[in-house]
Amino acid sequence: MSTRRVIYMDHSATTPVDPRVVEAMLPYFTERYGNPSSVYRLGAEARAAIEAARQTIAELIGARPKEILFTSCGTESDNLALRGVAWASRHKGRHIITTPIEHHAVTHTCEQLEREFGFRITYVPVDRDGLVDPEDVARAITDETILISVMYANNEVGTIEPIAEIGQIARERGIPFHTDAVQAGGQLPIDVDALHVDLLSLSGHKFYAPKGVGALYVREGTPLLPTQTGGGQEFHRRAGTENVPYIVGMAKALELAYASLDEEAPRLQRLRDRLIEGVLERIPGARLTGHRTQRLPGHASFVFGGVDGEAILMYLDRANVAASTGSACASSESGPSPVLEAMGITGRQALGSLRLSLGRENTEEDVEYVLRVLPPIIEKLREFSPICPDAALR
Amino acid sequence: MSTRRVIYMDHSATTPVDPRVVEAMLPYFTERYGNPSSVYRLGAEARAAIEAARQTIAELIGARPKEILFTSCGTESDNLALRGVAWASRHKGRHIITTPIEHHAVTHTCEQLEREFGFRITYVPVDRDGLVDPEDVARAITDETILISVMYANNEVGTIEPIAEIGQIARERGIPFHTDAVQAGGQLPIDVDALHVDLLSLSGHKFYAPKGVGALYVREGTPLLPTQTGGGQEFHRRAGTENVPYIVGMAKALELAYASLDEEAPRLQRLRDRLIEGVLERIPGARLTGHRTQRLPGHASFVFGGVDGEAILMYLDRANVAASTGSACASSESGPSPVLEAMGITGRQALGSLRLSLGRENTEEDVEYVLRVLPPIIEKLREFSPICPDAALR
Amino acid sequence: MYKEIVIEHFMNPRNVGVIENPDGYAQVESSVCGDMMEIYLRIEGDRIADIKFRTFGCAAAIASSSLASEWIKGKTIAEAAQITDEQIAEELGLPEPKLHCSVLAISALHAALEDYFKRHPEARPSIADAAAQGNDA
Amino acid sequence: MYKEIVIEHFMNPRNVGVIENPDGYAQVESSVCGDMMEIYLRIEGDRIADIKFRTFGCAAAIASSSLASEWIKGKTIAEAAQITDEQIAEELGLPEPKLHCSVLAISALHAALEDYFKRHPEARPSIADAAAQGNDA
Ligand SMILES: Cc1ncc(COP(=O)(O)O)c(C=O)c1O
Ligand SMILES: Cc1ncc(COP(=O)(O)O)c(C=O)c1O
Repeated sequence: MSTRRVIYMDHSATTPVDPRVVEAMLPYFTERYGNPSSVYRLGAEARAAIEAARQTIAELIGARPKEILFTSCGTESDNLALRGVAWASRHKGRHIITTPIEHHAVTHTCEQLEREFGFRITYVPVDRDGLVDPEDVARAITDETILISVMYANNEVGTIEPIAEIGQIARERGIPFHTDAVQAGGQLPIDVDALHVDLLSLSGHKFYAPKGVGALYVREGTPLLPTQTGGGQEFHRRAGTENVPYIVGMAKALELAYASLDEEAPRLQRLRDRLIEGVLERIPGARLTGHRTQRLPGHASFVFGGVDGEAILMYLDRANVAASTGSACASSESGPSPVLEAMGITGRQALGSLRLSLGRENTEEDVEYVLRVLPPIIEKLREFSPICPDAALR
Repeated sequence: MSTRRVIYMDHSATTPVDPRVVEAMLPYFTERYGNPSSVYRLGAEARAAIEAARQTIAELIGARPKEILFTSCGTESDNLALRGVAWASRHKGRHIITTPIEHHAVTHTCEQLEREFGFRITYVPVDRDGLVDPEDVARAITDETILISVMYANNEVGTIEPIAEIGQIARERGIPFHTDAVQAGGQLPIDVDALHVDLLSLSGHKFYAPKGVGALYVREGTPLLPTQTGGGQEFHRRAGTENVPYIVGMAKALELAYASLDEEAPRLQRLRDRLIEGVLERIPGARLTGHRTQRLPGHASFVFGGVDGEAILMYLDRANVAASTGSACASSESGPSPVLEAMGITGRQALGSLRLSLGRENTEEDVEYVLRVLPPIIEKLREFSPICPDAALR
Repeated sequence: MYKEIVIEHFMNPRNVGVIENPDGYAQVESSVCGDMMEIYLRIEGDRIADIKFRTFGCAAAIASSSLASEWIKGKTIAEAAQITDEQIAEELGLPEPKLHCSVLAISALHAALEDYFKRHPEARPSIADAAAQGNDA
Repeated sequence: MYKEIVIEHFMNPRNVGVIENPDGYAQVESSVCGDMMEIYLRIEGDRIADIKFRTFGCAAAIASSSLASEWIKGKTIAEAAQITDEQIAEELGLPEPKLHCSVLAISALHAALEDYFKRHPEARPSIADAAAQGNDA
């Protein structure tokens, strides 16, 4: 790789692990390596580390330790929430309400439940800004509804959903409510009671912990059939020898994230706003996707007429800027983004999307650098393009 | 903890991470932290690391890279094998054949399939040594049989099963055959073709990689419905952002294990045999569990009359020896071990089991030390016990 | 998993052994996990002059037996009968899955007292006595 | 994901642009991913004297267009018609999910030639010619 520092603006895809988190994890590889299920001291030590991590995370999101399950990623958390509740409640009903802008971990799981197991899924619409109307959720509820799942903040366009209002409606109707808070974790305050959620997914690698660890909050009394069975770990709800280092690391990372939130969120927001302004100003036909203000503090996303998103990324990469188009996890699927389509941005227009998601290491200079290199890239790509930018914009 | 070195003899429960494995993983936390799905160079670098790891593991077990799926642990590998095949084949039949001595990751998954989803499970018996008779498997097959699952080596008693013979039978009848090789991985040679297996589970933390990473070999053409859905990772068969550091670490660890197998296996075997001889000689009424020779190279397991396994462990812990009674993962369940019961060791007798599983750091001195401290512990505990050792032994 | 007090009682259990020709004796088993306990009582007047036990079980079971025996020894029958498994479990700080171990020790005591009462019906405390004791405590 | 040759063509694509009053023209779209390509041909005698293209698409699509244009320029119509998407994909080392990008470039060429043949039916190579060409290669 080039020796020039990469300007990493893809924190919604993943984050570097914080060195303090690495530090916290290291002893658990070679010294405190006991199996938490073992009765001797090496085991008890590992068990204690896990329970301390559970306590930390519970406190940070206003939950009780028994309500926190550790998983192997955000995808598993989403899968366990959906499949776990669906299976536990399938004799009560087979109707699930969600939105068309969820992460694939939710939508593809819903699709499997529909195709293979006879569930019926209602996708409530979103508006141009990607916002769900709680009233639409209320109207979609039937006697068969056993679960509502609406994400806290969207990964592609950054929009923050009215979770508390939707949660209130779910609560009144007695329907379990899941929110995918993978993008919100460490970036937005989370209080499971204030949000009225019954299940909430987190993923460590979005807040400077490693890839491969997640958590699922499950409110006491929520029906859930385990989807990974075996040993009695995680209160018999998620079998498998615990990933002690990562669990310790995730708690440490979430603690650090929330400890600095009061300074970091406004800082990112300033950078983000500068980035949004600059892009809209300097690039003709650029359009912001997602809500202008009700969005993740470090998240800026756009569509540009006449150019393809991946082509932009490759040019940015050559300029040492790491960014993304739509969801990184979706990059193995081609075609326009279903999230943008749901917001009314269709066809070729939706193919020209760019997401710049800021994080801890990013500075004002980084933003200015991107604002310098991006406009000529778009211009050059438009020269290659048979699509008149103006036409593409309408 | 005490400053005296712990003599760790619980390698079947988990192993310390090899420092060379830590070394291999470290760059992927803070430097090469890209999301493997990202198109820019940081992402491509992570992708390349995963594919190299896949190649390494595939070669070590005689598979093709496309047939290796990375998972979050041995439990997930077992669950994916069972549930994935069961769901994919449920319209063909709902009969599964397994044994009563499988790990809970297999048995509890079978139980859920039976209780919740209408599958029928046949448990073929084992003999006093814990051995499955392939003929019994052949006899249990019906037209409805969609999967056979028999472990390669048992975690509690160390017995190695005749996998190749069972695989041959499964192959002839066209039934997918899964083996849980979590205990065998890195300890016994694995060749998926010679073993005639279609699915094979591995878990990193049994061979000096971290807890929280596993692999599942799936022979091309084996029906498998994904049980974790979302992004397109792992050939659309196991969604979730990849745990790049651990995947790199697991490949490194398995490579190291097989590179040293030719010296390490006989060394462990010598230590094990000395341990077995010594225990049987010095402790009246001690009995070896599992097969005398057809067992894991570092695995020694016993039952002692009149004493409780956990009590032995606690005394050993005070003497700085870490050992286990039955499966560590089962320690949250009480009552006699179903594995020992299946081998005809029942009731209170089965409660007095001890497993000493040797590994890389263990020396002859360690073995001699254990042979010195164990007999007086058993003697002391028998003094506390209302059960006459002799009676307990019959 | 275990507090130091459990380890201490477990490593050095008090009153382990048997009493020849005991005044009260019982052997009980836990239906939960197969643990087993034997209690021997020597009773002088209304007092438990001596107690011995033997336990087959885990650290929690042995520590519960040991602590119970310590508490029981020297107490009057009426006082001893008031000791509860909750008190034992609390004193030892037993984790939830091990609560049944303290139950075992108290059941064994009750069974051994019952054995004594069978041979000495006059010693059985009346319900009124027991209630009075309860109010005293 | 991409080989250096893809990046090179993508960063510096050859023959980008338009030809006023082209002899052959086509615009084609990929049904797989929405990519779009436009080809302009200037034909002199039986030779493709000049070619220009514009592509909306990913790095693979733009690189495929560029490489194809390089290969086509100066070739006879019959020679150019022999170029296959597999050859383009192989030269660029495209990963599987990007194979359709090379198909797009070749489809666009064929469509532009078809456009030319419509106006110049005499130029259309007979099946016999094509077969002869095939045997030559
Ligand atoms: C909103 C959202 N949900 C779920 C996931 C999946 O989490 P993980 O990558 O840990 O599997 C992601 C990240 O890719 C995400 O952005
Ligand atoms: C035979 C066997 N299978 C499966 C497992 C589960 O693997 P893991 O601990 O990685 O979940 C274990 C270990 O506990 C095991 O010994």
